[in-house]
Amino acid sequence: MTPNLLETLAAILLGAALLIALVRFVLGPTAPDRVVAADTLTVITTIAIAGLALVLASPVYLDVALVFGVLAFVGVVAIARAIEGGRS
Amino acid sequence: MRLIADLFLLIGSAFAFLGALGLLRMPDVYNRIQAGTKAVTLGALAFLIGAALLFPQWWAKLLCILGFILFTSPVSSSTIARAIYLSGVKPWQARAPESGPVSAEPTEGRP
Amino acid sequence: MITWVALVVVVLMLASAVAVLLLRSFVAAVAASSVVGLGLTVLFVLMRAPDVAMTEAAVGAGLSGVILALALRRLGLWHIEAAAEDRDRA
Amino acid sequence: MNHTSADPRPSVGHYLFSVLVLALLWLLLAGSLKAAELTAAFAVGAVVTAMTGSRLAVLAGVRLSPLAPLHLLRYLAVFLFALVRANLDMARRVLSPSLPLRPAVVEVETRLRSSLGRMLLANSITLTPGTLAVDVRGDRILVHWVDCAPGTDLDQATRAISHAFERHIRGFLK
Repeated sequence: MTPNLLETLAAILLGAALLIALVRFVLGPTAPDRVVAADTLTVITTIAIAGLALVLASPVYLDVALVFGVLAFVGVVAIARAIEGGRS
Repeated sequence: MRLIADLFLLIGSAFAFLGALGLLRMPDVYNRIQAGTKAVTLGALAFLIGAALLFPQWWAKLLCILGFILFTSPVSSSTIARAIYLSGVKPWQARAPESGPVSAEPTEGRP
Repeated sequence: MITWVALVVVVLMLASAVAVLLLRSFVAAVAASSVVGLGLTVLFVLMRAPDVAMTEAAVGAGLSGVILALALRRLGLWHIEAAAEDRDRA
Repeated sequence: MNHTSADPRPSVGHYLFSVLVLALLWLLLAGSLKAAELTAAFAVGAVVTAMTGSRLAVLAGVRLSPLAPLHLLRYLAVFLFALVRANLDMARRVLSPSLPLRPAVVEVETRLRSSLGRMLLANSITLTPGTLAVDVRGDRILVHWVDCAPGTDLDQATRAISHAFERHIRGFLK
């Protein structure tokens, strides 16, 4: 599938969203800021993988997006629970 | 048909962009969680609806991804917020003293 | 277009990989390593290897974060107060 | 996570409900309706339900009545409307140069008894305009509210934040 103008614009916006969340991740002053930025990056990346499945026109990549969403959620929750359990 | 699908895709990525922008501009952790979670979740909703309009034979798997994102994204952000709150990070207050409500703020849970 | 997407993803991975090395707070370092796995997944999707991408999504984004989090919690290295010196550096 | 709400024992209907939901999930992932897929779906649903067994107490909050799907649909409509409104509100706040924020942490009271219902209510609060559920303590939910008027008390906050959702959630969860 060749992308037209609107789809290219959507892809550019998604890439810009990734980069802006990355900026917050790099300069976020405290550790919780970085965890929140990583969480947002997870969801944006799930959307981006679904978009890549559209570009490559193959439903196999949707499975990747599904597995990614499930397990990244587990990772973020593990980090959050560990912050909570590890407080002194 | 393709035009409508493209509009949904564009709205979805625009909301994802706004969520990232909110993540960058908000002053403290709680507001960042709010901006990020809400906007990115609606962005995922619109983007996946657009994808389902573009490739109608994929609707089942797209519905799975959508349901999963709608279900887990608030859970993970609430968990992070709870961990941060329990470890004693106080919410940011506005500069002006008359707009800082202190009556409803609970203090007994802080370590 | 694929090239540009790959460029964005490579920037993402490089920045977070450097962040893993430079960050003092372990919480942030674990989050950064999970972001590296996230970028690697997109990179594998771009190389049209869905099976490798799925494995990387399972291991890199999910399980390595869980294992690192549990290990640091067991070792007692997990203090949110480490964020304070992080704030001074930034 | 929340030990104060004691979930009762699930009934046979809840086990059947669990099997049905798991089979539906399997069919959605498989994407076909052949006889083999149907058999596999219900077999896997039954096996997983049997394996989780006693932990299914979470599901005991589901109300198994014929009107429940109707309430679920109405809840979904209210929820989607609130989600869109929340995002327009958040976009206005993010894009305005002066960042109009009055954040505060307030408490909200809920009358939902089951932990599943409280979780769904907290999820809805997180995704609606300007609010973020922080913690659940007994029947109080701690909420971080972006635009809190000074001197808001418990009843006002409950009415403003959670009343609409709770009315609909009570239709299909206890």
